Amino acid sequence: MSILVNQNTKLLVQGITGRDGSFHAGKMKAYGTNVVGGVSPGKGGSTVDGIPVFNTVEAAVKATGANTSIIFVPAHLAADAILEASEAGIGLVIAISEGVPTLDMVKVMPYLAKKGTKLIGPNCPGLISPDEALVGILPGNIFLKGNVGLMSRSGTLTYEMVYQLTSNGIGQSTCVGIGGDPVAGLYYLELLQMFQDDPETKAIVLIGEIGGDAEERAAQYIQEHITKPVVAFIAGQSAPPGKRMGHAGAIISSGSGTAEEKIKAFEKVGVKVAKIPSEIPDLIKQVME
Amino acid sequence: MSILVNQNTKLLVQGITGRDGSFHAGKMKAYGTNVVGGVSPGKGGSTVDGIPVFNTVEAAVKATGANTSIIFVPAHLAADAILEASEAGIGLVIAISEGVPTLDMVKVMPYLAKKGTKLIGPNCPGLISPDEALVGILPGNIFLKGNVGLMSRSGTLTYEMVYQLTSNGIGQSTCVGIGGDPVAGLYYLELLQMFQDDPETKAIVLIGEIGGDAEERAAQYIQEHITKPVVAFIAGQSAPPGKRMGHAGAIISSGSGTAEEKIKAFEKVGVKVAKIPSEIPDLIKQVME
Amino acid sequence: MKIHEYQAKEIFSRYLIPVTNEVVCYTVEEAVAAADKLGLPVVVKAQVLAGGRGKAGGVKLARTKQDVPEMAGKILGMDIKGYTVEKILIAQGVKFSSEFYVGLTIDRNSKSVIFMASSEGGVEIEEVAKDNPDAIHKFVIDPDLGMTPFLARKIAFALFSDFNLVKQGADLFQKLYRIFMDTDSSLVEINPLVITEEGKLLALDGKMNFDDNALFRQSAIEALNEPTEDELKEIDAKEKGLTYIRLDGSIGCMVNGAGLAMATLDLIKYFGGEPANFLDIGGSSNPQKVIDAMNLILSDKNVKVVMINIFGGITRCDDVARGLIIALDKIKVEVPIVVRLSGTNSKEGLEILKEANLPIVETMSQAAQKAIELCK
Amino acid sequence: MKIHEYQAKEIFSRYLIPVTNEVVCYTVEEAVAAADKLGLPVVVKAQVLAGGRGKAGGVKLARTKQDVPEMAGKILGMDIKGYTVEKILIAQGVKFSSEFYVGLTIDRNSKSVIFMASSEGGVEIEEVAKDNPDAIHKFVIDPDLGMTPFLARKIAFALFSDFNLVKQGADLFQKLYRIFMDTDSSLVEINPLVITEEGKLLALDGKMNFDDNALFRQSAIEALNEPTEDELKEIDAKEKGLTYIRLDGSIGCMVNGAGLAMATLDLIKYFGGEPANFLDIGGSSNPQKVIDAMNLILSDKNVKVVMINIFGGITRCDDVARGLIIALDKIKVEVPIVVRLSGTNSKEGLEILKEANLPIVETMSQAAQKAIELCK
Repeated sequence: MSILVNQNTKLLVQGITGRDGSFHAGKMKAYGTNVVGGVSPGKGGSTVDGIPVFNTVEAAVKATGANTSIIFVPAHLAADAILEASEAGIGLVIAISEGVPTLDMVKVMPYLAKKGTKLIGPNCPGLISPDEALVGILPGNIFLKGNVGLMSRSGTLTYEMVYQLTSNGIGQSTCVGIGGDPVAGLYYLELLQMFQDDPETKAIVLIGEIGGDAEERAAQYIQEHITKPVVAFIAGQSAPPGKRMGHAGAIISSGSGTAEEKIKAFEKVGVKVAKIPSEIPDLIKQVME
Repeated sequence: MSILVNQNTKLLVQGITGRDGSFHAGKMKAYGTNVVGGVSPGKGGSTVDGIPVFNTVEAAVKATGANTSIIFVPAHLAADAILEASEAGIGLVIAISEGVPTLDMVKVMPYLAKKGTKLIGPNCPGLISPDEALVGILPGNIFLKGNVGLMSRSGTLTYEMVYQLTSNGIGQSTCVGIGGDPVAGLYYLELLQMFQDDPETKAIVLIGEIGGDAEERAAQYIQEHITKPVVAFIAGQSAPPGKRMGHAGAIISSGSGTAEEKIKAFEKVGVKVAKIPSEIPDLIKQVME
Repeated sequence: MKIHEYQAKEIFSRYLIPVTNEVVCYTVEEAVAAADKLGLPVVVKAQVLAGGRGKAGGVKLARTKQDVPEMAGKILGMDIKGYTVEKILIAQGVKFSSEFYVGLTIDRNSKSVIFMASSEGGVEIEEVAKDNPDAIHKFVIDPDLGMTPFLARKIAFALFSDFNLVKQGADLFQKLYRIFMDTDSSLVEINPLVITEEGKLLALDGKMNFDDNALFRQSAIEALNEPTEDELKEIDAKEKGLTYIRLDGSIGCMVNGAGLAMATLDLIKYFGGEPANFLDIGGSSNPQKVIDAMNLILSDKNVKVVMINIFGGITRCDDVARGLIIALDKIKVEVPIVVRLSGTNSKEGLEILKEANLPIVETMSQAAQKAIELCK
Repeated sequence: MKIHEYQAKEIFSRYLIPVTNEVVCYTVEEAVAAADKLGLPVVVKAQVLAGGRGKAGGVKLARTKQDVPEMAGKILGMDIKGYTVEKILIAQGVKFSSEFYVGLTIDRNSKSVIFMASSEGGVEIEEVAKDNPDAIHKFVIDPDLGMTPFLARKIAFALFSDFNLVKQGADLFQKLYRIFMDTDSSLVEINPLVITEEGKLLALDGKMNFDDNALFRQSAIEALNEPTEDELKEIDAKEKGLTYIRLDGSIGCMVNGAGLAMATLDLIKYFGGEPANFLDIGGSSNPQKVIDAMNLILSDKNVKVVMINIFGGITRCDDVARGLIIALDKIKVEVPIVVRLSGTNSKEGLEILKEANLPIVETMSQAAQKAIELCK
């Protein structure tokens, strides 16, 4: 087992004829993900890396039975692509696109809720269940199958963490990059619950960032609902107030959403927090004993 | 028993300080309906006929525990009033207001679905469960408690039918005026099912009109889901094509939605159709034997 | 409310939907000048607020210089379904390969706006609907999302195979939806939508109907209204809170509620009579309304008897009775009147009528039969 | 993106939200003329894109004729949080009874726009939030419904007891929401919103921030942008696909990914160093980016060492290495460089770097420590 993606994942790549879409479609397929089709309006009937391309998600779903979709379309088209996937009955959408207007996402959310579509992202690196399915832009080679569930608001920092785990022989059930945008799909609470319910996952790593109060809410949720051990790391401990650090989320303003507060919130509910990334493997080993 | 309204109904009157609102609030109260409050922005704190008035539905619900609301506000404000009731957690909204723009109702519908709010109307006379609750502008004195469920797209025609039933000693469980607008709340299918599920209702009267295909769909639904006897009447048998007959619904265009087709659809599934209103009591007596 | 083809296409144009080059003309001279300007061939099209213009001979292709005045002359003044043709459209003739139908309307079942599209354009869509329903694609539009780009593309892919046309179509369909929503339409149609020789989509014809209930917020649309004399009477009635439709019979009817009014007409026909009008005095109890209603009925010289059928709900019977007394006092009513009154305050109402010595019957059926009798 | 108070109020005005009579001035002379025109008293307000102007002495009430030039002269040229005051607002003094706060922003938890309202206006809302959170009413706005009249009324009833104010407020709140949506705002605030002596609501101050990701469709808003020199550098970087923020230390950083970049800064601080910048080279693998990034880092003369920390996902390590080689070939880099490369194609990348004889370490921690060492 694992969460969200596995060997039953039938993946569609929206924007498959673009630079990133075609590159990563190939990478995902090479990893072993069941990439059943791609969508690119006007390119229907062609193939990319042997993957059939369709004009609409609806046609692609009809022909392939796809249940998951990954979105590489340009930012200003991303909301529409997400809606198209949802309308066509796709149950899980992963939006890689970066720079999606916030109000586009605000308008998308109620429709996804109505249709029961799960969304990860936008502005996220995707997710992987090692040896089962890679749905995203993560470098597959650094992951190792195992029992740690990982979720993160950052992309490359996730790789760094995974690299530390894998180097120390600690494998992962599923690693999810949830993205750093102000309005995004699945977040800590939903993923914590999924990992809690996943028999393969024995411990959870939560990688947070400054800004917002999602980590504080996660801490409270862990106290109330999660019995599996959780280890955390917060990026941005040294960030100067009022500076925007790349992710829309990573901005500190007037004393709320600081790393210090988040670390305190976790420690208060018994979640161990790594001071530097390299402490994570040791902490995980401790809690898994 | 009965459907939708009964002795547990706690009614709010939106637009209670208006001419129609205040008149019918009094009438409903006099009938015995539990009218717990009224809403009229800016008039909060006053009373109408002893009924306390609030500025917002939210405040009214909080103070009175209202579960049903009837709307008498002017047509261009009706959609907002319906949304306000729904947002405040009212489970059943009856919109009397006539002349509500169709696109206002189109925009309202998904929100009601999301909140699980039932709507009757707009442009309808409301409903009554005799001796239990009158929620509408129907003349309470013509109704008689009994076992016939009645639904109708027309107001006064309903009274006519009920008058015929009552005069013949046939009582009613609940009579619902669903209104004649193109986009309206509860319609034949939902009400047929409710009457089917209501132990008190032994037979059903369906009063239709020319225009649209709601009666044809009702006929099909009856065949598939309704075991209780149904008797029907269709108004507009003599209407000239292309003429609008007051109800937005009652328009015939190029051979679809005619009375003839509707009558045929009902007769095909074994529903007896009265040729003139005065036949209804006899037909009911026949099917109830 | 309906508007003319040329008015619909003017609205389309404002939203940058490509339409034919065309000129509205009121005289033959104007038509000739327009054809000169546009170049031959031109299509001469009657502008009336009725369907089936083509079948009635109201649409002609003028190939030669002589055709134009001849056809314009023939069509101007023509009667189409009771409408006199007062203006014609001179539209540039366009060479095209295929004809499509696209239209938006309200779908009662999904309680949403619905988009209909067919590659069998150019003919009456109702006929396509009957003969080959599968040829009409229907797309329900989620009210919260509106016409999203992906839905517009999906519709376009259903009609066109060339991606260039798909892009044009998707763009056009989004604009058409915006028009529908912005103007509180009840129907927006392009039939036919054609592909020109240059590979461009073009609206050859256009039709728009509007929601009367929303005209209060659509003053620009309301300004386009051109009611006929009968419709003016109906509008005048509406302003007085009455819904009036003139019919061909001799029994004038005054009823409260549209359903009951329809059932009253049905009943008159059922017993062998012919109603002179549909008249719903609506859901309020203002005596002035009864006066207005009586005036309206009697303005039709065919009326030989008046049947009043009131069932009191919101309308109180005593008010109706009082109004009737006042009305009869003010208007010289030379035809017999049959009255049937039930419902709210009916006792008081009947009391008032009795005093005025008016004929009263108990049921609808009796009233209808009595009226027919008095009519002979 | 932020705009000035006077620009926000100009937008408010366009939506018919009442704002103070005021004039933007760039010189003392203009300020005097403006005060003459508006009449005393006037408020002199620094227009800078930073909060806390009041505390910094950037807002003064001028009661007399002499006050105006004196205060304008004092405020013009003043430094507020690193921003030089280049323009001031001369605003008509208004007598008012109560001060309210109203604001709209994005709520991450409900994934909606949220309306905040408080009768404790006129002070920093963050302080109210801390000291008396119950004094701030919050209303989540359903994205499908928007700011409905009933919601606007509900908010207004929460603030005002006089129904005349409720009506004004409800109208104003709907307009404010329309502004938020129309302009892709991330924050719209009126603080304070006051009740004048005449019983009218008036926006005494205004604040608007915008979603940078939506500026591509908000050209009118983008045109209002007045970036500082540091911000221009950041914007220039952004156009090259880089996110750059200048800091005060001496260790230049080039990292891919915002999270990893933040963690890198944290690590440098953790080991006792001071980073010179935040620099995220983002998620693509274009060698030119590395050149641009290196130029950007070295434009800061405080930089004594450059630490490159790349973890390859979408960014391929070999591209980074190749870019680095080219960059070092083109730019004279006089400071030492520490490189750490992992992930996609890291082997190939390391191979390339080895050939170029660049110092390579294995882990982030090593890289940070090495950089700090080289800095001394």
